[in-house]
Amino acid sequence: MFGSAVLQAPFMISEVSVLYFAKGAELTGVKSETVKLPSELTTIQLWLELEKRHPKLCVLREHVVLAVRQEYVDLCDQTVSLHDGDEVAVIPPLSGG
Amino acid sequence: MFGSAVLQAPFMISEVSVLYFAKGAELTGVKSETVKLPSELTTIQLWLELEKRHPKLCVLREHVVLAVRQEYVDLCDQTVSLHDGDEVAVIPPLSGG
Amino acid sequence: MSEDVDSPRDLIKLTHEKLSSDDVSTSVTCPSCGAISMFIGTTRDSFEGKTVIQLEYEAYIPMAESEMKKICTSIRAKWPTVRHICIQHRLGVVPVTEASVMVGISSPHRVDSLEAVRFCIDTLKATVPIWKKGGL
Amino acid sequence: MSEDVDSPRDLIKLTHEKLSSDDVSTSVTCPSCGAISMFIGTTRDSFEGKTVIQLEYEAYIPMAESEMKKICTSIRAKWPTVRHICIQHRLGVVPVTEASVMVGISSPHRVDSLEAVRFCIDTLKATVPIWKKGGL
Repeated sequence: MFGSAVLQAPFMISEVSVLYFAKGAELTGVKSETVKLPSELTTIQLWLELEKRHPKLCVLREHVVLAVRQEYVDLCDQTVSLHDGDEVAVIPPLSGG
Repeated sequence: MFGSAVLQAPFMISEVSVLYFAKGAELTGVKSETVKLPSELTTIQLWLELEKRHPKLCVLREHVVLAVRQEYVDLCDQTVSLHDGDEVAVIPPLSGG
Repeated sequence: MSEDVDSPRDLIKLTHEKLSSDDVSTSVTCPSCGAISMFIGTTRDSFEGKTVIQLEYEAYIPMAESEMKKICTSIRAKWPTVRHICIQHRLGVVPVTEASVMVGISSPHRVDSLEAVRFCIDTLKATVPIWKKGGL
Repeated sequence: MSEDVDSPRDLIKLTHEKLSSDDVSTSVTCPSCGAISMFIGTTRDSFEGKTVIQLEYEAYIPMAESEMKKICTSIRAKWPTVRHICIQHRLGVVPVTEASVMVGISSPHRVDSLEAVRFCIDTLKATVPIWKKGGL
């Protein structure tokens, strides 16, 4: 059995689903895609990885939050662990209601 | 032509409709009646005239307001003028809604 | 839509018929409003520890209507953006779970109609001559 | 009425169908409640000076549902007497005057449901991942 410290080692890669909505989908041209990402990274690093794939996303940088496994995370130094099959979503400013 | 001072002289009498609702109607046994009253009197005097006709109304004394020509008047020293055909209503505590 | 249809409406109704929330919301809907707030008062199955099967309401009808109109006037003074106001009160027997009163108010933005509905039902209970049978 | 039928309900719906205020008010009606407060958000004919014919909504559906459930949990912590909560949001095209969102909340007394509805719609707009098409 591997302990969780091993699973979250810095160089592990996870394959996650990234979902785009509203302006995010407009800018990337896709609603979802499968992306290989480091298994452990800060939320701002996670965002920069997505910007690297879709440079047009940069216009959202000041306005966006992410959701990891359907929970909000702000763009900051907070570390998140990603596992294969996890859902990451780019959440532009909400306008429901 | 008589001036209004003459019409409101202390000994003039007006014939008004008095309406009773809810607990007021229960206590008096009537929903409405025609009553001769002084044409000018305070609202507390007006109430006491009605209590004289229907002594059981006294249980409402601390809780009641009156309406004269469909406008509320508190029981107090305020003078009201009554004209023939005016509508006076006994308003027990409201419980609509 | 013609000017008449969309000008502010004060819709007041005292009725022995069952009330309908669809009727109320439809009556205050308008194209320039993004918000409709509503309050529905229903007969509860208990009051001060006693079981209730139904309530019976009576009103001093013409004065109740004029007091409801005064509430509309106050609402328009306090929340000038309010568009349509509908106040309905049922009279006679109202069984448990059925509505005795409905208020619906529309406004361009939600804060105004939300605040106005609360003011409306609070004021209605304090000023409109309507009674439950069997009270003081 | 059986215990199940009358135990507190959190009714959450995302749908492409037209919303109905009768459905919402009926779904939160209960014998022990004297108050139902509702909010209906409708498509307005203008936004920031521009004419609007219709709006189109999309949602991150599973997360929207879980955020709506969190709102229900918060409401029950803040207003423990609240009985039933119904939150519905329409998706896809919503023409002018039609409802994009409906909230209905019942409580024994009116203050709780009035306050809870306001909290509910404010929080929904701030936390539930739903978007109007064409926005930022």
